[in-house]
Amino acid sequence: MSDTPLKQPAPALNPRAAAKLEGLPIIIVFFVLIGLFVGFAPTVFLHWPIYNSFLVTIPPMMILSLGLTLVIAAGEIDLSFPAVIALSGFLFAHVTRTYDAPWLGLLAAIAGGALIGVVNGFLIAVIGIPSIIITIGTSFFWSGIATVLSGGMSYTLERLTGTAINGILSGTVLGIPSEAFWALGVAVVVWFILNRHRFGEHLLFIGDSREVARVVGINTLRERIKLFTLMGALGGFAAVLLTLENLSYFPTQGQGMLLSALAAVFIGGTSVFGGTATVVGSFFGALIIGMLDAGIVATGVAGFWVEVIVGLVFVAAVVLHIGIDDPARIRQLQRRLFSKA
Amino acid sequence: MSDTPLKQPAPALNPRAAAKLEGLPIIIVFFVLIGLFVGFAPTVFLHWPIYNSFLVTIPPMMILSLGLTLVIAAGEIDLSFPAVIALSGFLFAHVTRTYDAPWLGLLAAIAGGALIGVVNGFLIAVIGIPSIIITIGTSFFWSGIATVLSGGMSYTLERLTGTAINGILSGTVLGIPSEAFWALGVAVVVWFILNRHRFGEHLLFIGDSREVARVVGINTLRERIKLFTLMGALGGFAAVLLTLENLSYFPTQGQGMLLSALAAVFIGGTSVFGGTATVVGSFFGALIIGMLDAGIVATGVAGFWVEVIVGLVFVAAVVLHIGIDDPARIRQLQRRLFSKA
Amino acid sequence: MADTNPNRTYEHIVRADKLSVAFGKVRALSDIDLAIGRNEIVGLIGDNGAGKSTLIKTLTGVIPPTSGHLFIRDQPVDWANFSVRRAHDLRFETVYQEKSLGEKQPLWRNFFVGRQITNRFGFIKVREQRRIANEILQRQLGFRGVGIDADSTVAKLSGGERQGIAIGRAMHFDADLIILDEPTTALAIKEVQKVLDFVRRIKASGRAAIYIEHNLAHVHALADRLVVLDRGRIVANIRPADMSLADLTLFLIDLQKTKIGAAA
Amino acid sequence: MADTNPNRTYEHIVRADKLSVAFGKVRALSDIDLAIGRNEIVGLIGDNGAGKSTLIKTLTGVIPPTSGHLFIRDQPVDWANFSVRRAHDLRFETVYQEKSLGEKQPLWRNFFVGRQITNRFGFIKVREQRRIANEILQRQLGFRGVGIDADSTVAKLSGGERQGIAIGRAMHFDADLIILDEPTTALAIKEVQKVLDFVRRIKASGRAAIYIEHNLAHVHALADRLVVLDRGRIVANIRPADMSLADLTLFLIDLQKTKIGAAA
Amino acid sequence: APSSDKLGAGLTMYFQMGGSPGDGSTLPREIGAKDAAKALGIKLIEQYSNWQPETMVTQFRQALAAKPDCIEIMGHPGNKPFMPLVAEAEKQGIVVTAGNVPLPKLEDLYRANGFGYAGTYLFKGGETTAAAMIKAGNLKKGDVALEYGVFAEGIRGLSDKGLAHGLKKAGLKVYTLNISDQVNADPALAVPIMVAFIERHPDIKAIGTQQGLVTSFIPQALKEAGKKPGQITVGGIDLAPATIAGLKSNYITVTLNQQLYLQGFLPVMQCVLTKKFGLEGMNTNTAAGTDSGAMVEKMLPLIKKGIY
Ligand SMILES: Nc1ncnc2c1ncn2[C@@H]1O[C@H](COP(=O)(O)OP(=O)(O)OP(=O)(O)O)[C@@H](O)[C@H]1O
Ligand SMILES: Nc1ncnc2c1ncn2[C@@H]1O[C@H](COP(=O)(O)OP(=O)(O)OP(=O)(O)O)[C@@H](O)[C@H]1O
Ligand SMILES: [Mg+2]
Ligand SMILES: [Mg+2]
Repeated sequence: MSDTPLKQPAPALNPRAAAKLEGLPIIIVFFVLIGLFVGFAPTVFLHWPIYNSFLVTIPPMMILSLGLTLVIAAGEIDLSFPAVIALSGFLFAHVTRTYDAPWLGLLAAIAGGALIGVVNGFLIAVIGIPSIIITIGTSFFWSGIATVLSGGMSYTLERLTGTAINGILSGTVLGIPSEAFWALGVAVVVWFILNRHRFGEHLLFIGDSREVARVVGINTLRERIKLFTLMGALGGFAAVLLTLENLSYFPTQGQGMLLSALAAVFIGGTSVFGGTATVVGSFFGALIIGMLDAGIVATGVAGFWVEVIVGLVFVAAVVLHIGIDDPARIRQLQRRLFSKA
Repeated sequence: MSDTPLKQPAPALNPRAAAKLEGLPIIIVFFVLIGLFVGFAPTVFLHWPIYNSFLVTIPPMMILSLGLTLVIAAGEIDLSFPAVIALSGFLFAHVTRTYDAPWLGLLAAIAGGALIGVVNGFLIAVIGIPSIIITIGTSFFWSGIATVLSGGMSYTLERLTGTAINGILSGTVLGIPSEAFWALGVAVVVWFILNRHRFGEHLLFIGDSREVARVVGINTLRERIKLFTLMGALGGFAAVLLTLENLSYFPTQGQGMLLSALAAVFIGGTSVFGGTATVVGSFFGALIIGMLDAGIVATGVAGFWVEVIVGLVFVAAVVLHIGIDDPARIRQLQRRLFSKA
Repeated sequence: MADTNPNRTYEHIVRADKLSVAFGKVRALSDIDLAIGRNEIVGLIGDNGAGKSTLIKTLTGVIPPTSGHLFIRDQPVDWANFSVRRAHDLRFETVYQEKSLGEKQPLWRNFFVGRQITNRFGFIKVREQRRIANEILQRQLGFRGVGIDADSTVAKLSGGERQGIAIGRAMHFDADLIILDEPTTALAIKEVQKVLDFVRRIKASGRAAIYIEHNLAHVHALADRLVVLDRGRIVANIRPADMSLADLTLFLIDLQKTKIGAAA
Repeated sequence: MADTNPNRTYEHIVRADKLSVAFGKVRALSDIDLAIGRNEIVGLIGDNGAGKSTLIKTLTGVIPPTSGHLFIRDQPVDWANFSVRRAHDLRFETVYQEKSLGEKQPLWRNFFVGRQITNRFGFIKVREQRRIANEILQRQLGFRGVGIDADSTVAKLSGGERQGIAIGRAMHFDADLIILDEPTTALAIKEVQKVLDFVRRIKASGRAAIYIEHNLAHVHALADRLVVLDRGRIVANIRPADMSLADLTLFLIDLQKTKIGAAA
Repeated sequence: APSSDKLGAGLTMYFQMGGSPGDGSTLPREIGAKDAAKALGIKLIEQYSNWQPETMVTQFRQALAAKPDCIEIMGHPGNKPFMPLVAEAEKQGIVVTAGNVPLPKLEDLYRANGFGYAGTYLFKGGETTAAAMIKAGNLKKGDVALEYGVFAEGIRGLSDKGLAHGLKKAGLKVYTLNISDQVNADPALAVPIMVAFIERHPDIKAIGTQQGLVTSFIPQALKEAGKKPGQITVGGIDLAPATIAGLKSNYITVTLNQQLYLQGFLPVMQCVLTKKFGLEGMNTNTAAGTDSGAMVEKMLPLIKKGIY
């Protein structure tokens, strides 16, 4: 038999997989956006302060997105994190003011978030209620509890000015807001959990197919309870950062983050269907979502048009992302449109 | 060989499937809730006005839930319907005021919603962007457009008092608000589409597995574009009902419906994963979601506790639903908890 | 658009001309030339990953090719208009190797999806579909006892039962070309016999078939011609009459050895 | 908790006592009594839907039984603590019939999931896992050419390639009982030979196996004992030495005829 | 005309509008600010926070980063979170002024640099509404009243607390209900809740709220609960179209007129006057009192243009 067929391209290792940097498409989209903003609003985007403000305001939302990335990797969803932001923020503010013990407050906030997570995890994994519906329910409950406890009052935490906790969680290091370092730290940890730890691998298999996960010996109940607990704890931590950043607790805090934190994950390229997820994508997704509004306002777009332009840029970014990620799809599309003509 | 093994229970037809009324569990949950409300607030729930007000306010949200049921059956999601409510509501109000042609306005509203749907469908099916992310983007865009067009102004449509359109879409028939009949009509049509029409079957297969759908010869592109168009058109219709009901248009209308309409679908028992859906479930789900708040207020709960109780009842309803739907799960749970002890 | 009227006379039911398919950098098929006669049973054999399934998916409109031409009933096919639906209309019937059943759907839907029995408004005649599905289940497939009927969902079926459903579907829709991708996979002996009988009936009724199978005894006994695929190319065309089963087996094992030698 | 230390001596590696499993009203298994010796190869045969897969899923902790007892290495098993994980610890290795691979995951994860090579904090030694996976792929499974390596995801593999991966995984983790549920399904001849060789090696190395297979020639040649399941019950225990392949085939076909007669 | 001959030519101002574009209690402010910007030739950049205090702070940071000439902030987050940020702005010579909710401490500190205030005094505004209700509806000791407000929203809830306080002080029995997020976003959902409450408390004499759009839905709730105009004394806020209709039909008794247009116009003026002439901050209470149906009638043409 001739051996010509053997010469057909059959690369021993997939060279693209190796060369492919995780999240590269979204990173490109991010820099294209920055480029556009610099082009349209150089007075704002060529100076440090706007970046400084992003580095202060984006971290809490980013930490939520990172946690959500794990949740979505496992094929689940969590819509209760705004309630965690409200309740844990209150716990932090309350403990800080009542016992003058901000570190204890931090603990209380994280524990409170974790508690919400445990309850969610129990209802989802053990009782078997789909996460998308039950976390709406628990979200009502816990944000109700937060309002009852706080009486709907705002609290200021001025007393924390100059304290260690404020310096460490929300000061500056080399002129860069420390929140940014915390968010980066969480991102690195979450990346390692997802890509290098047994727990993360279990989440990926659970998200891929719960049946397969069971068959290969993964305790899908325990892992999912752990997952929601972790998500809750991260929410608690984000709540403290948010509260410290403003040195005040607002009872409505976190409400506006529901869509943005989710959008950050999905724009980053994580699939809704579970089984795959990109932490780098969520990281840059959070940056993009966090700066979109302010960037467009800075370019001088007027009032009512801001939302329209945000929508346009958002859609364009997603399409660009798809285009870079999978050029074949675009070619196929061209072919299809062309063949119709 | 002995023929005893043949005597083992092997029912020729699954008697449970036949006897099982679609959505029975959620119907039971609904009546349990009504029972509770009557028990705790007889002065309110034994009189007509509260039901009348439900029948006026629930229909728009219910129509959205019914459309979403189809979308979710196909394994997709649509988060842009609040934008449809804003834009289509504006179109209706604008055409009605400018040309004094409310029926044309109705047409414009439905066409506007359908247009949004076509754009969504194109981006999702042809470009291949996940619906959960792209409908967030288009939602920004179109609600921005609505604000720009309306200049952010609210409109009253008092002039429609006593007109035919008002009577037909939002009057009363035999003392029952006509909105209720329209919602019921949409429910029946959607039920037949999903369960009896070729289009609905295609949606179910697409939601079950897009790969399988392609292999059995379903045009997954065209069907999904049709799906989002239908969803948009239903949103346009809901917008007109809402605007007529209030006899005024305001640019933020629909924003609060995002979570409620989704919750109605999921509480009704439709799975997030696509491939199965229950229209009856969504119907009663919408009723439950629509009356929860008011029902709890009627029992005399006041102040900040309302939200807490809403959360509790919500979770309890979902757990009850699961329990009725699949008693085996509860038994299994008991066994598991018991064996641990 | 080609005149592919099923009632015309023709020489080849399907003919591929330099068909190639690539997935990214993986070339699954290279320059395939293959013609199937009106009443020919062609056995397609080859190693795992040789490209057999890809070839039939291209012939039936599931995967568009990267290049090449296709002729159905001697008429060229316009790729832009070719689809699974179109292949159905052209009376091609396929049992795919991978799952082609909607897991969560009842069997009566799975039998008719894509070709529902509807009234003129597109509403499905559920009772009729259910009746026919039950008939197929009981008569043709002989599903007894275990509690499977037209309302059962696929998710509950055992591996073999699923395979049976897919074949039953293909058997029900009368076609001129029937393609079977490893149809006996996971079937119990009696079920296997039924499939082989079915293939024989295809031949007897004057129709054509492409039959993919790793069990050489089966293909060798049934096929008029064996086409051997190896890493995306056709490497042999064998008439079973010219080569005994034992020789065929040796030939294929040799072929693989050659490859290993060449690859080293 | 039973003393199931793998190093104790024992008579039966696994023994089921009146094991029953019901799914709702479907009784998939009724009062199964089955004992597998230390170094016995048991072939499990029966019709589609007979309950073969359900039986081995119960033995390996995937499905909890409705009633009955299980003994592993002669020690009773506590159902509350029995799980796939525990079965792994007890050195049971299984190739399930249905998919047991994470479709979107790379092969190096699929090989080791559930039993990752980690440092003491639970972090996976990716390089090591990847290296071993590549070794298994190339040496044991002989995947050449087609561009499959440890980083490929399962979704891209052909049907036979997937089966190969699942078997490779079971082959790598040394076990006392190896359970194979239709392992040759969709495999090309050479691959089938490898699996059969593998089963022979199990026997030679003094371990036990349960081997489910519809191809009677294969089981008849390999098994020490054949257990026939019919609609959830064990209806025959046959030594291949006592019954020729032809007789066995006839016996099974007769069995089915009896059923049809009884059902009618 | 070239804007260069206008007083504010070349100046840029960031302006916190409060809610979302087009929300009834934001639009007049926006129109006022735009009109002033046009008249004075100043470049206006609008920010919307959906009434979320933390977003207001975030957006102030972003405004600061753009180094404009002036920034208008809203007082909802309170003095504390703004303190360091305003100090930073003042250091850079940016004129900061406040609206809608007063920030007295910052005003004290920076009045000389143009830190002014244009808006209501929330608690007092609520009390004013309560007083008008008591007068118009002859409310007496022991009468049952509902105050349906955004109590859970920190400072924004102060107006509702003021209203409740005013009614309680007069001896009424006041129930409070919190406006949930859903209702806040979609006030039509308030209707069944109010119907339920009215049915539960058939002897109810008064309903108060300080949420603009909820105000506009009270008439519908009353109709559905079978109440006649004037039977229940209703006090609300703002002048959404349906509220005006309600005032005309007498379902709504009084409404607090915050004169939102002024809350938009005045801060822009403040900016220009301070930048050009160094004038100090001015403090204006834009909500001196309530409107009734008769008063609204004559304002109608202006209201239609969003000037109220
Ligand atoms: N969608 C796809 N994306 C990437 N590669 C694919 C895809 N489908 C198939 N391949 C690759 O193309 C090659 C041919 O696959 P194909 O399924 O046609 O093999 P086959 O001959 O049917 O094998 P088997 O006998 O195992 O079913 C394989 O190497 C496979 O990995
Ligand atoms: N999860 C389940 N729910 C309901 N019924 C089930 C389930 N799993 C299996 N069954 C039923 O139990 C019976 C036995 O199934 P099983 O998979 O054990 O058969 P099998 O002998 O392995 O068949 P095959 O040879 O086709 O693989 C079948 O009738 C099947 O429909
Ligand atoms: Mg194949
Ligand atoms: Mg099986």
